[in-house]
This record gives sequence, structure tokens and C-alpha cells, in this order.
Amino acid sequence: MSAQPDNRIDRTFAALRAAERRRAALVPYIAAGDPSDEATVPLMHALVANGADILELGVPFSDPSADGPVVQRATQRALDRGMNLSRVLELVAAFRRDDQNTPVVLMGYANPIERMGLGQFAARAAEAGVDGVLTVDYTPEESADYTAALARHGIAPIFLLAPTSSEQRIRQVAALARGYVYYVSLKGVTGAGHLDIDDVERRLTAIREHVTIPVGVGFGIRDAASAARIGGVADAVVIGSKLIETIEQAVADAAPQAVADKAAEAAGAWLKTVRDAL
Amino acid sequence: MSAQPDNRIDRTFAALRAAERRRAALVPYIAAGDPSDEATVPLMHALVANGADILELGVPFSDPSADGPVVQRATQRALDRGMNLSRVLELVAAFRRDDQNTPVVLMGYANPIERMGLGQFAARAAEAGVDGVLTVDYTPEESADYTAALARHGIAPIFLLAPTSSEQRIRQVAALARGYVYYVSLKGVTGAGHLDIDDVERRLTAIREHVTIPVGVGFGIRDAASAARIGGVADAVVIGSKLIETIEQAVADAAPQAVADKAAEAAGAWLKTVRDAL
Amino acid sequence: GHFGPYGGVFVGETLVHALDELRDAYARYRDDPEFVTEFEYELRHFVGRPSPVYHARHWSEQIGGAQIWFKREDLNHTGAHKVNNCIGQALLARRMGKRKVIAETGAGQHGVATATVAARFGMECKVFMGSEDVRRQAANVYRMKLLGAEVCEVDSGSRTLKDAMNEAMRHWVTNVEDTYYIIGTVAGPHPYPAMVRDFQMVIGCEALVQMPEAAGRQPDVVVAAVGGGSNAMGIFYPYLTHDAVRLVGVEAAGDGLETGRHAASLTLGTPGVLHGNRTYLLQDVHGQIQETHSVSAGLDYPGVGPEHAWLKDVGRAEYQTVTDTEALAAFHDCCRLEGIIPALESSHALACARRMAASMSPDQIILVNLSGRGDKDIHTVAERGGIVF
Amino acid sequence: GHFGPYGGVFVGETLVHALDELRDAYARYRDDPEFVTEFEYELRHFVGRPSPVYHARHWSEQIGGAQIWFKREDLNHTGAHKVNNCIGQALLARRMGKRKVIAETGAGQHGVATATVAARFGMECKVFMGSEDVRRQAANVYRMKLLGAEVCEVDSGSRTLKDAMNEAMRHWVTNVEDTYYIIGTVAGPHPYPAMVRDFQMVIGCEALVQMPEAAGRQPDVVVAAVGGGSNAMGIFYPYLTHDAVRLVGVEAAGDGLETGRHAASLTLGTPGVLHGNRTYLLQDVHGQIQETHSVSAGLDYPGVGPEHAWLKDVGRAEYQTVTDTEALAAFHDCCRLEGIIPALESSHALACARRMAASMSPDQIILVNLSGRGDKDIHTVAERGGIVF
Repeated sequence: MSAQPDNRIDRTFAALRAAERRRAALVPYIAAGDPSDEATVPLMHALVANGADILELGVPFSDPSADGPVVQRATQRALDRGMNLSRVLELVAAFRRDDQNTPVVLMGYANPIERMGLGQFAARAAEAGVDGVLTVDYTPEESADYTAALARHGIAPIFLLAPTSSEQRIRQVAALARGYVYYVSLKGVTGAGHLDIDDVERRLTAIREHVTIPVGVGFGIRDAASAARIGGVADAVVIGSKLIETIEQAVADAAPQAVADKAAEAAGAWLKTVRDAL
Repeated sequence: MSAQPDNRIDRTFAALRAAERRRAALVPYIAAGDPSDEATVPLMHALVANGADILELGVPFSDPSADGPVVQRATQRALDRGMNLSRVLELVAAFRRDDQNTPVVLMGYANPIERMGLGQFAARAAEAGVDGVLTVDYTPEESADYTAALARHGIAPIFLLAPTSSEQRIRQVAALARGYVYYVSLKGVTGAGHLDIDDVERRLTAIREHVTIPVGVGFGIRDAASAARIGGVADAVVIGSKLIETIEQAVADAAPQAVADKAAEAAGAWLKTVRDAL
Repeated sequence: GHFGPYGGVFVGETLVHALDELRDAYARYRDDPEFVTEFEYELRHFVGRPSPVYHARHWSEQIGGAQIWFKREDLNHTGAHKVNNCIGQALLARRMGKRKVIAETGAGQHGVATATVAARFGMECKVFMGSEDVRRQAANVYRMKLLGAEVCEVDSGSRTLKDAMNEAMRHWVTNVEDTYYIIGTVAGPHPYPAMVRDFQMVIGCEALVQMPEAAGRQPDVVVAAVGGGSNAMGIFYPYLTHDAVRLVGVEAAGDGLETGRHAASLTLGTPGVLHGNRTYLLQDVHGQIQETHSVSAGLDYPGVGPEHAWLKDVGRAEYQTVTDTEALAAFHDCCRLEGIIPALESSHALACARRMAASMSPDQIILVNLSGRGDKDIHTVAERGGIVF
Repeated sequence: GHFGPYGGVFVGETLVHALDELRDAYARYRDDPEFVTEFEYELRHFVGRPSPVYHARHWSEQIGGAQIWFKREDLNHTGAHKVNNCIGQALLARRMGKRKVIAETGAGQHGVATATVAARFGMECKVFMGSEDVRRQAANVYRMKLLGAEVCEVDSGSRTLKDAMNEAMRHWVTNVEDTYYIIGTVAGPHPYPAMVRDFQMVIGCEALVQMPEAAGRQPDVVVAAVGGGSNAMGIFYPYLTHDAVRLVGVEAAGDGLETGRHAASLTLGTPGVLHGNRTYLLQDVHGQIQETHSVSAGLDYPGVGPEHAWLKDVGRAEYQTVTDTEALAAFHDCCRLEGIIPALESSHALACARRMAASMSPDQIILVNLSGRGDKDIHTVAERGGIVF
């Protein structure tokens, strides 16, 4: 079974491949509800306006043990303001009212999804316009029900691969993953690690022996230059911590009513520099 | 072996026995060096002037575990001012310059005596004019060398008996003791206990079956009335804690140069009330 | 790696290889005679095992029901059952060529046990601890330092156990090549729950032999406190096949189940995924993990080992709850009537035993796992009594 | 009641009858099979005996000389050897019909051990403690209260151990009919020194059996710290007849013997009479007992058990000294290299063993009596290091 042909993620990558000048997809990550509930949808639109090809939206969880300190801070702020999975889906639906094309991928942990129920989650996510879901702590072994539920609603299950992933593991992920595969550093909490571009390239080659869908890379990207280097070898460049820090700084002293605008403006401006470098 | 016939203790009791109106000997206890080094000899004379028949002089020891709080306070004060066994002997010698008749009994613990050496102690004590020694923690079993050393110098070893002392024990003490025997309450730290005169009388009767020398009693005597009751059954009445408290109160606010006089005056006045009641 | 629907491996891909390695190493060594011999030697000479069983005669008489016996894990080196597992894992780490161990700790007990075995085996040791806990548990922090461990203060989140766990996990991911993560209870991703249980089951194995010798027969009931659940699994496991023996786990009811301030995940929780495994969790309607409360730091955990979840579902073990107040009463009884200061964790088991004993007959036997000594808890008890020192 | 010229009964007549009673009772029960069985049962099930022997391999390697082994009294219930003796005396008190026990304590360890056994056997317990020590040892005071003991603050003198002893003695005299005085070391009037030694000699008896099993043979040297000397007598006594085994007692040299601030009564003291027996004492020229100093509260005593005095004179045991600084260094070594926090008392024995081991060969063995755990001492060690918590 392959992802439905009209999945926005597949269409996005297909369009990029078909373009005259091929370039990697730009995939910014923000935590839903940070810096505020109201800021999220405008921020998503601003990111698209400034070159985002796919949006990753973090679903806050109380125990984000795979996240680095920057992402943890962001999701904690969102949690403190009452963000939850249902509300994230509402935000995606709101975003979809004005943007039918940009893929949205949810990134989070298994428990909120299980609590909602796999079937209900997949149905509501599809209805809201979610295109892919990356659940950090669903390993392929534990994913049968999860991937089945997503497949029933045309949502791509996105999986991680690491430098330590064995060939067998890569095959296993290749068989399950849809949309794209997300390659992370072994220094693998979000926001950490340093960039060894040759090593990344070797790993991607090994992964692509089995994985036919696009492979994104998401660590060590702090600026336009590093984004460009990753973009030279990967199908997608995921940017999280640095973007969140940019937003943090922009809204640090902002009046409440100015938060959404300042966040969108700063995030968009910074993302544009990255996009221009790709 | 009996004590030398010219022992002042024996002569004192003999004189009291020979008197027309027999009465118990009055034996006040003070700690040597309390309230001060200089006050001790005048205090001894004042006690004699006010009716003391025998003087008990406490030798300060750092660990007076058989003494109650009042006596402990007094010996601790003396210790703090540098009192020690050698100095006590000097005080006795000083007292003897003006009083050749009143028996002086040292009361203390074994260690200072052993430290000086039994032979040297006995010789120096005799030379100073000491007539008897009561060493609280020399039990008859451990006393062979001690009593021999005292005997060589004509000093009476004085022993304690308690309500719990067995008949065998009384015999043992009877064989060793000279001068007098000191009967103490089972509530046997100094200064403690309450007075059950009938019980004391029964005990003294049992003791006198074996002990032929005088038997003193030394607890529960707080005033003239209780002294009179004890005096009715005992050969000697020992008074310690109440006398020390009297001195303590008298010198509490005294100027340093007035301490000796105030102590002697107060102690003498109080002792006289007791003596008058005997 | 599953206990019915529970357990499993729910972690990011970055940890999968390390867990595969661990699973393989454990499978290789768990029955290796040399490994087993060394483990048993350490338990005997370093920990002081076997721990005795003890008849709490005085207390049993006062209750007037069943005879209460204690399994004396409080007599172990470092004062609790925790060290059994730490030794097993340290020996395994050494065989895996890892010279560094890490652990997370809340009140500091697992941190002290880990620092202890790391010192014993000459390993580098980092213990992650929330900065708030560092402040509250200064004595245990100092103990760890004396033992040569580095205490890493965690300043994120609530600055307590949960954040320390997250940080330990992050550190492990980043240093997985030379670092072994010693998890302290029967939770976490496979193989931890089974492995920790195996290292702790010496408790039950000893009791199986000791009770017939000392009491004439096996107990009617075995009672143990359940936070993560390692002391309970350790004593339950060898008794699982003894159908006549009731197994009772005791969760912390804190201020009372009705107040919401408790840590009774099996009693009031629902299945979910946390810390690498599927199990019963205290969570809100959105799947966020809830804050828990117990006077006992060791029971103050929103999850529970997955094997307990399974034993509950299949009915082989039953789970009761005990409030702070009941646990403290049992703590004081144990001090005054038996001369043993029990850990507050263990006091929950004691309180449950007391409740059960009262309606049982004097020829019946309850065996309580006295999982640790309470010296670490006297400040907490004093504070509750309004005493500060 | 004598050990050569030492020991004896040096007390006021008011205590003689009580000591006669005790001597007779002990003579009657010490070999009574029922008494012995009960004592051994308690040691096993309540205290957790036998305590293991342990090869400090890591530390021995670092020193590069003799192999150092520990006798693990730190694993006993209440954390030290003290409890062995308290149990023996409590069982005796019960047979003598005494329902009340008293004890004196300085740092609180003997008080806690006494309170513990009193709770265990349902006896009323009073512990005398100087008010200054009450202030400094608040945690142990609270422990005793938890165990149901009454802590009697003593306000006289220096308000420390000595005054507590005097006060306990006074209380005993006054209540001798129904009260038993549990002395905590091998001092005091006969029969205490011999009786306490007998109750503690289980340490050496176990070691005699364990060392050949675990190490292949008896040790070349047995080392133990000496304050009053009960842990040392407990391990020495069964080895007295093993002529090939050197017995080494270790006294506290405090700031250094030359400073006068120490507690080395055997090394620098002279014979005298204190606390009911004749022994070596630290005293001035007038026979006043001197103040002592040691970082270890348990060694901070101006006398020593009379049997040690005798063993020194006849040359069967030798006595060395260790300064505060040396003891602290050994304390830290033991923590960091072996994962065992030793009592500061025991750290003196460790330091001596280290010194001796360095000039011995790797096939020789030193057995150290690790008399207690050091949890009680970590505040003292921290303070020394300038750390307050």
C-alpha cells in the first residue's frame, strides 16, 4: 500500500523534483501554541510566505524526553497555556481555511494520541488537514495499529532513522514510512549536535539503498550556510531549535497584543535567509 | 589490726559517748576550694565553732559520678579554680595549725589518690593531719593496698553501706572499716532521697550486729528537725548538700574579698541551728 | 518484551540500537554461569545478602490477627533493595565495555545506590537530579559526591524527578557509545522491566526458602509497596506460580484517592505510553501526565512497571492503596513496637498488612517486603509532626 | 573480674548489689542453651547476621600491598556493631525481671541501638544525653524518640557524654530495683567488660569461619578501632589463641599526639580508675580526667576497656594511632574506591590498615573490622570540607 496519490507531502516533493532547479524542501518546526495560541496560525502562514515547503507542528507533551531544551521550553510554554492535541487539530483546520496546499506534519509523542484513540485521532487529523505524523516514541515494532489507522485516512506515518540504525532497521522503516523519512544525529535530541556533512552524505546513501521516499535531515542547522550544505545532500531540511530561539527573542519584550505579529515577522524574516540559501 | 588509739575520730566518738547527755556527732561536708581556696580554712573553723564534731572535706574530681548535682556543682567550681589533691592536703595542714582536735575526713574518688600513689598519699595525708578517708569507688574487694597504706599512717578507711548491702557485705566492711561507717540511702547519690526514719533504724540495727564502730547517716537531712530525728538513731549525722546550698546563696552576690567571711558566717549560723536540735 | 498489552519499546530511533545491544547482552549473560556467580558473590559480600525474614511478633500480637513477617531489605548495603539491581546492571555494563554509568534520581536513593556500585566497580558516574531536589536532598547529594559521582543539576521544567529522567535520557542518547543508563525500577523500554525484575527476584527466591525454615510454611499473603514496582516484582515473581499465595501491591493514596492528590496509577490510572513502555498512567483527558503526590518520594511516580499492569489485568496480583496518614501510622508502629525504622515506601506495605491482618486468623501469615530503612525519611516525618531540626 | 591489674569493681556501695545481681544473672545465662539460642535468633533475624567479609580489591590494588578485607558490621541493623551487645543485655535484663533500661550516649549511636532493642522487646527506655549533644545530634535524638525512648537532657558540667554517664549512673542508683543499665562498651565495672566482649565476640567467631572460606585462610593481621574498645575486643577475642594473627588496635590521635588534642589512652595514658574499672586513662598530674579530641565521636573517650590495657601490657595486641587527617583520607578512599561510606571510627582502622598494607606483600591479608557505616558522620565530614547543608 502506498500513500494516496493526492497526499500533499508527495505532491510537494514531486513538484520540487520536477522543478527546473531542484532544491531541498524547507521544513520549519514550531511548537503549536508557542508563543501563543493565537500566534500559531499567523506564524504558519508567515513561514509559508517566506519559503516553507512543509510545516512541522509540535504537539506539546508533558514529558518530552526526546527533545532538547529549546523545544522543551517551547512545548512547555504551550502546555502551560492549555495547549492540547484537540486544540492543535483545530489550529491545523484553521490554517487549512487559507492554505490548501502546504503539507502539515504533526510531531509529538504517543500518549496524547493513544489517549484520544488511534482511530479517532487519525480521522480528526485527516479532517483537519494533517498530512503526516511523526510520533517520536512509536518504534516500527509498536506501530502496526498506528500506521494502519493513519493509512485508513491517508496520513503519512513519518519515521526517524539514526546513524546507529542497522540495515535491517532501515528496511523495516522503508516498508512502513510514507511521506518522507527523517534522519537525525545520534546526538539525537532536538537542537543538539554538530554537522559533519561527509558523514551525513554517507549515511543518506546507505539509507537510500532501501528508502525510496525523500529523506530529510534535521540537526546542526543553525543558519543559511549550514542549511545550504545539508540541502545539497538531503531531500528536506528541517529547522527547529534555531527558529524557536528566533521567535523567543522577538517576543521577549512584546506587549501581549503584539506577540503574534512580532513572532510571524521575525520567524519569516529569518526563514527567508535560509530559503534564499537553498 | 585496729586504728591507732590516738586517732582523733575515735577520741571524738569516745568523748561523745562519755558525755552526760549522749548525742550524735555532727559531721558537715564541704568541698575543698568552694566557694574559694582562701575561704576553705576559715569555713572549717567556723563550722567547728558552731558545733561540728568532725569535718568532711570533699576532694574535687573531674568525674564525680556518685555525687548529686549540688555537690557536683561545688566540686566543679573548686576544680575550675585549680583545686587538686595536693592543695587539699595543704588546706588540711593549714587548718591543723589552729585546730589540733577536730577530726578531718577526706571524701573523694580513687583516681587522684592513685595518681599521687597510695603510699605517698597516706604519708602526706597523715602529715597534714587527715584522720580518715572515704573513697567512694574503692569497694572492699579492691581496697587491700589502700587500707594497708592508710593503716601504716594511722588513717581510718571509711566505708559506705547501703540498704542493699548483704549481711556478708556488712561483715566485710566491718572487718576493714575504721573510724566510722557511713550508711547511705539506696537513692544513694549525695543530696537525694527522702527520710524514712523507721527504715533507717531497722537498717542500723542490722548493721550494728556486725559493725562495732560508730555508724553515721547522711541523707535526707535538710534542717534541724530531720537532723534531730536521724541523730536519735545514728552515731553521726552527715550534712552536705543543704550546707553547700546555704553557702552558695550567701556568696551569690558577694564581692570577691567578702566571700570567705560570708561563707563562714552563713554556714556557721545554719549549722548552729542543727547542732542545737541534736 | 511485552506483558500482555503492556511493556514494549517506545523510544526514539536514536535509542533503539543501544536497547538492542542491551537486550542482546542481557540475553547472553543472564544465564552465563560466570555472570551469575559474580552477581551472587557481590550480593553476598557487598550487599550482605541473604537478608533475613523477621517475625514482627510484638506488632502482630497488638493487631491480634495474622502473623506479620518482614523480608528485611532494609538491611542491605545502602539501606534498600535498590542496590541489588544496580549491581546486576553494573556487572552487565562492564561486560558490554561501558565504563560510564548514568542514572536519574528524585529523593536520591537510586542515585546513591548507583554511585555506590559505580565506585565499587571503578566506573565513572553521573547522576541527574532536578535542582529543586538537589536543594531538598542535600545529604544524599553529598553522599553521591563522597562516592565519587558527579551530580548533574537539571534546571528545566519542574526541576524534579521527571526532568532529571528527561535529561538522563538526553545524555544517554548523546553518549550512548560508552555510557550505560542504569534504570532503577521495573519500567522503561524492554529489556529494563524484565531485567530489573530478574535482578530483584533474589528477594522472593530467598523468601521462598526462608519462610518454610523460619515460619514453617509459605505465607498466605505477600505485600509490597508499588511505585515503579521493583521491590514488589522482586518478591512477587518467584511466588507467581504458588497459586495459594495472594500477592498484594500497595499504591500511594496520598491525601486520599478522592482528593486527586495521590500516586495510584494502577487503581485510578488508564493505559498509556510513558518512559519507553505502555502501562497504567495517571494522565488527564488530553494524555498529559499528571502530577502525583505521596509523602513517600519513592512512590511519587505517575506510572508503574508494565508487568504490574498485566498482573492486575489477569488478576494474579491485586492492588490496594494506603494514604499518607495510614502509612505514617504504620511507620510509627513499626518504630515503637519492633525497633525498626521503615522507609516511607515500605510503610505503605506495612499499613496494608495491618489492615489485612486484623481480619485474618493468628495462624495465618503475611509477609511484607520491608524494602528499605527509613533513616532517609525522618526529616519528612518530623516535618509532618511540626518538628524541625 | 580482672584482666591482670585492670578491670575490677570500683563503684559506690549503692551499686554493688546491682552488680552482684548482674554478675550472677550473667553467669547463670551466658551458657544457658535457651538464652544462647534466643540471642543467636535475634542476631540472625533482627540484626541480619552473619555480616559478610568483603575483599576491598580495588583499594588493595591501589595500595599495592597486602589484601585488605572488611568485616562488614556496617550492615547490621542500626548500622554498627553496637546492637549485638544491646540485644544480649536486653535479653538478660528481661530474664532478670527488669522492664526498664537506661543508657547514656554521646553522638547518639549507643542511644539509638538501646532504644531499638528496647522497642523490640517492649521495654521502657531512658537515654541520658548532654544537652549540648542533644543540640548537635538532633537527628539521632529524633530517632530515639521515634523508637519510643525518652531522651533525658543533662544540663550539668560540660553537657556532653561524661555528664550523661554520670547522670545515668545516678539514675541507676536511684532506680536499681527495676532498671537495667545497658553499658555500650567493654568498660565499666565487672561484669560489663567481659560480658560486652562476650556479646560482641560473634564478630570474631564469624570471621574465623568466613576468612578460610572466602580468602582461603586466616588473616595475617586483624585491625580494629579502639575507643572504649568493644568492636575491637569483639573481633580480637576469638583470635587471641591464634598466635600467628597480629592484633592491632587503633586509637584516635586527633590533631596529632604531640598537640595534646587526641584520645590515645593506651598510647599516652597511664593506669587509673574511672567509670568503675582500672585501666589506662588520659589524666593530668592530679588524676583529673582530661578532655579528649577526635573527629570521631565514638573514639572521643579518655579511657579504654580494661582487657585492652591487659593485652597491651602482655603484648598480645599492639596499639597504633591515626590522626583525624589520616582517618578522613581513608574515609574518602573507602567511599570512592569501594562504594562503602565507613563510620569515622572505622576509618581509623582503615587508615592503619592502609599504612600497614603498603609495606606488606600482596599475598598477605589484613582484616579490618568495619564497625559501622558512616551515614551518621557525613555532616562532620562535610563541615571539615567547609560544606554546610
